[in-house]
Amino acid sequence: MKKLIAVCGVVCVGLLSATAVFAAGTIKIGGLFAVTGPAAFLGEPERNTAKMVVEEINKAGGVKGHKLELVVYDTSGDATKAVQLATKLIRDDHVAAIIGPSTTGESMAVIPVAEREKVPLISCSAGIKITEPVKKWVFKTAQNDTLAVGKIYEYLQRHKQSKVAILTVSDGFGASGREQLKAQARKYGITIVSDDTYGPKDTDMTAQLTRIRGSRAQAIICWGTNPGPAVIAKNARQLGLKMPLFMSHGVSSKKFIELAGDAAEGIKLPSGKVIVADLLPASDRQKGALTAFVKDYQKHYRAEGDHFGGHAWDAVMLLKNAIERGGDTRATIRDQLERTRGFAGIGGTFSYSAQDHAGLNNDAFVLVEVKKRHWSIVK
Amino acid sequence: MLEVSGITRIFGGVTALDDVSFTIGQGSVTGVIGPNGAGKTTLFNIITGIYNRTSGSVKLGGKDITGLPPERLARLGMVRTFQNIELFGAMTVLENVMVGLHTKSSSGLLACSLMMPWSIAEERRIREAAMHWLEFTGITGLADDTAGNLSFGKGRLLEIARALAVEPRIILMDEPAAGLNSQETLGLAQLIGKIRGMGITVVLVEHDMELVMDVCDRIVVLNLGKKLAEGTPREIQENAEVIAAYLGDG
Amino acid sequence: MKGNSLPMKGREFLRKKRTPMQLEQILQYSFSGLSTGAIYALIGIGFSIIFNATGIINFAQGEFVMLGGMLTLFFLELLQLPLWAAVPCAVAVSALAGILFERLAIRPLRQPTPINLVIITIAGSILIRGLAMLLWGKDTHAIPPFSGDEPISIAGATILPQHIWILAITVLIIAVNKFFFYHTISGKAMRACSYNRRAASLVGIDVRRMVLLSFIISSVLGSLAGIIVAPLTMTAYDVGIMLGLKGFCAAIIGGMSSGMATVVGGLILGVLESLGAGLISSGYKDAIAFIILLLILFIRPQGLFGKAESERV
Amino acid sequence: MRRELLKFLFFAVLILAAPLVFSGGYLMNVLVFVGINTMLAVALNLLLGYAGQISLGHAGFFGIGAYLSGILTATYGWNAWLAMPLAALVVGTLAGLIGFPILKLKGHYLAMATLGLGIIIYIVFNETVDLTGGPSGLSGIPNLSIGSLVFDNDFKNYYLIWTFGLAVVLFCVNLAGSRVGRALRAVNDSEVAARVMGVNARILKVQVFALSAVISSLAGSLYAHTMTFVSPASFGFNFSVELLTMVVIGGLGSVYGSFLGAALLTLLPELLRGAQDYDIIIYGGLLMSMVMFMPGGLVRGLPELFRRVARRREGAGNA
Repeated sequence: MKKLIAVCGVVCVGLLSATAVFAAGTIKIGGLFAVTGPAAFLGEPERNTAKMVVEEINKAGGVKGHKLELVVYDTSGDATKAVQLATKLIRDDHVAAIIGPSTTGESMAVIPVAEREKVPLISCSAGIKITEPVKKWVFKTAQNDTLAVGKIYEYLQRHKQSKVAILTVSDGFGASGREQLKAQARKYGITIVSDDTYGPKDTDMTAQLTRIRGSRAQAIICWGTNPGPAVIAKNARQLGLKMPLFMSHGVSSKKFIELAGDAAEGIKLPSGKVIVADLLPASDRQKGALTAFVKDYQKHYRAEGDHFGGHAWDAVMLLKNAIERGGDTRATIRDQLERTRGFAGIGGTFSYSAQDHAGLNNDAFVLVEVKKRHWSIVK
Repeated sequence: MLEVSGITRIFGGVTALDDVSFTIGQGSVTGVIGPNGAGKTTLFNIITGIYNRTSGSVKLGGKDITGLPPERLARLGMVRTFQNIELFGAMTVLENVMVGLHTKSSSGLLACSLMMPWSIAEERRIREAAMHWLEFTGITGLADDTAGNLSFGKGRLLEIARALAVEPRIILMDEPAAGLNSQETLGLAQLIGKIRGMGITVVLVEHDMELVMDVCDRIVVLNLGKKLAEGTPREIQENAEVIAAYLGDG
Repeated sequence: MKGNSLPMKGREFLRKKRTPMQLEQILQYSFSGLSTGAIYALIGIGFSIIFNATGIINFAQGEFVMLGGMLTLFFLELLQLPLWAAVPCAVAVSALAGILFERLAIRPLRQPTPINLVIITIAGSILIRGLAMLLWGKDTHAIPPFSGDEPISIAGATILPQHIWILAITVLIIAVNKFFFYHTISGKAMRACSYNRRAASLVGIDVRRMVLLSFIISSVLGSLAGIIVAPLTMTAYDVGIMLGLKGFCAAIIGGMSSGMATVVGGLILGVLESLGAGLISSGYKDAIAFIILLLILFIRPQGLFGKAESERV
Repeated sequence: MRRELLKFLFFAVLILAAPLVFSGGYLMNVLVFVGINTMLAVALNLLLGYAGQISLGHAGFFGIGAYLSGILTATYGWNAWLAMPLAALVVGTLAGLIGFPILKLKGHYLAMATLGLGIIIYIVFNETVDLTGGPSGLSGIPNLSIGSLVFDNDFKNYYLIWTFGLAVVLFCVNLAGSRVGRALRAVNDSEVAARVMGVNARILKVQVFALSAVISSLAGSLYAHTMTFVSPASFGFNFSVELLTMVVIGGLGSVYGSFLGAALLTLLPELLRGAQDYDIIIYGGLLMSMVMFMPGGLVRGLPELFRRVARRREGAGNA
């Protein structure tokens, strides 16, 4: 026991001596991403992107002459760990601001810490609760589910389809989607005739789809992240379902098409613009940022950047801009973040205000369709 | 004292015990003998509540105890030892005996955890009583040894000390001499005498005929699940059927 | 809100019960359930074989299912083997993993108490899963179906060719299994071990070899299950956990038999799950399996079809 | 008896003095969780190490405690000090009721049954969205407070949690050395012999199961009020396995061993931070090698190791 305490002591002293002060040349930014665990599909591209952007910024001379230093920790999607690590970033690493966490659950757990310690937090998760009500120190870059739901409902309204079946995954992502799908249905004159869920590890959803087939639904909206939706697409094809199938932005990556194969054909989903960057008109304000991101990601990781990585890209860039505009303490960075107007990033065009820390409007999403194993924009 | 009537036990079609009845008097030492497979251990297991019987009944001091679980029997004053010695191997010798005093103490979970004064006092009393039983069986010197490390002979003594700690009215011993050398067996015979001297009824299942003939007042002979004979050692020794069972096909 | 959505579903269900649609639906649920159940059955038999030979519940059983799928993918994509060659290779490597697991984790155990065995097999499963994650990444991967994916319609319900593969291979495996246990020396020896290990060793059966054999057989069964199901469900480094647990439920329903009882247990479980998801609540689908598990353990620990034992201690 | 008391006092002084060394830093925050995990590990050890009954569902009891406290205070505005014992009572009753059928099972069957129970509880957390907030969790749980003292930072929480933690440790140390603890160990060694000695093994096991669940529930309540947020992911099968690992690594049947295990496993991620994705393998490998090479846990294995090393050095010196 004494030995253990001694070891703790050594570790602790080591940590304390490693502290750097804000003004000492580099500016430290903390990153909390779920690089392992069930949310690794979010955390991994986010971490990669954040590292990449910081590297690019430093290569270009840093921010106002200061180099950025990114301190990243893996939360493995665990709220307890996220809280511990947020504390670590603040107390031991003395970061100027924190980017992340990746999931809504972790973000909600970390928020009290950020508020108490007065550190700006730019969450990369989508949950609407994160910035509603507005919390002084908390911002986010991931698009609200509201916007994604709105895109689908708008389309359905235009095509006079009013009865939908929803099938959502029983994790944080699906639960948040389900809530929004239900909450906004009335606004668009839509009735939910069937409300089902499936587990994140489920491998056969024919039961739910069979039930939906027996309902009067005119369209199915499925809210989940890989691999569930791919299974659903395959199951729907097996059952010969004729009604259109909508997915969420949770699967807007090549991976989904790869998994679902032919069954992906004709599926529509709201997506950040990143997957269709090359199809966007030159007039699109985001085009510049999007092509830069896609190109850099390809260069660094030989893989396709997705909009999850985009959340981290936006977060780092927003911070960079805030520091450039004069943020030199945690408090002034926060103030400058709030004054962000019309920043065209990956997730959309951000304009924060004292009443809005989510900062996006409904042009953040486009509706895309899978055609011949490629994405195309639905007009 | 102990009344066994009409005990029958069928294991999946095989009759292990068939209508066995006998009575054991207060303060006596009774031996249950019989060739291998006669059903002695099964009988013990049924009397002491470890197996269920198929039919029949057991009475202790006039009270029907048929089918009662062993923990209830302990409180009614019946305790047993095991053929292969069932000690609490990870505990010390003293602690083993202290478990024997479980029914003689009453502090509950909360009282123990909160160190209530009465539970501390009780603990001291238990410890003293346990030391007494170690002394009685002559293994005081081993008090702090781990029970699992004891030799077979010492383990047997500990098992008896632990059983005595329950302060039983009747003690059933399953082959107490098995695995003991002749000197240890002699000691065991003396110990049984001492136990009897305290007014405790003793029942043994035993193969060691010398021991049985030496210490027992009465003997019950089982063969192939049935009671073959019952009587004093002398009567049994002269019983033709018993001799046939042992020498003949047994 | 959810509170009254459930009874509403119930009412809707009752109202529609009389339409022919409902019958079709139930048929569809049953088809889905049977194919999932067949997988559970294969995994369950794997559990039972090890349990009968060694008294161990191998918590790592699910990982062999994962290995089957991931290794097939590995051979297909990275080594560019055709399917007929990739499958046996994957099975062989899984069997090797089974051997290594037995040799390196189970056999050297100094104190094989049930608790230690539970922990060591859990540790083994974590380790195998971790290695798979490092080797093949965290992504989910698709495996092409064995023969096309054009749906086949049967009485209003539809199935895929892969479903037929699953059922056919399961039947085949069960037949081979039966033959092995009743008509070969090794199989008979393993049965002897499961009745009484000490007696078996007394008549000259090498019990340790039988233990090793049981690990090989069940890793083969597990990996086969993983291979035939992967085209439908896709595969990833962490698919083994849930499948393993469900397979165990199947084995418990079947009273830890390594034969038909566990197969029936798996099928019952699969169909109940599918019906439960379709007719009651899809969210509680997984809970159904575990509630059945608890009920069986509480009420009929010998399995649905076993005979009761009357010992009290 | 006196030795146990001295040991405890030594331990308590160490714990209470630790903030003098570590105060302020992030480690303080980790030590708060070491406290919670110690309570959980000690609770599980009562069941596993003393009574010899395995449970792979303890994260469930931990979770029910956390959620009940969270829901009663955040949603219904109860006083936290009222919600905590109520949660413990509910969990204790539940464990007591389920304990009778479940503890009839032995060994692997018990492991699977408790695992199933844990998963069912986890599914209920996920599915009862109106009550628990479902998979996205429940936020807005207030910090505990006494009068105007609000436990809202790590320093205060450390002392709050370790007050409970030390109480639990003392409680279990006392129990282990008492009549009831002895009976438990007896049941673990030979259930039939314990019963013959008059120990009602069945009731005793259920009692300990319930007690263990109650302590877990208390830890859960404290966790909820410290984190001010709970979500189902913290109470899944993985956490049950982690608890089991703490107990085994620390040493079965040793209260202080459970502290060692909890401390090691809570600090381990800090030490493995550089290992990144490899931590899952290190974790599995550690668990496996502990069972293989140090089945008695750190609390017994370390002294033995030191002794062996010392002996070897002595031997080398002589040669």
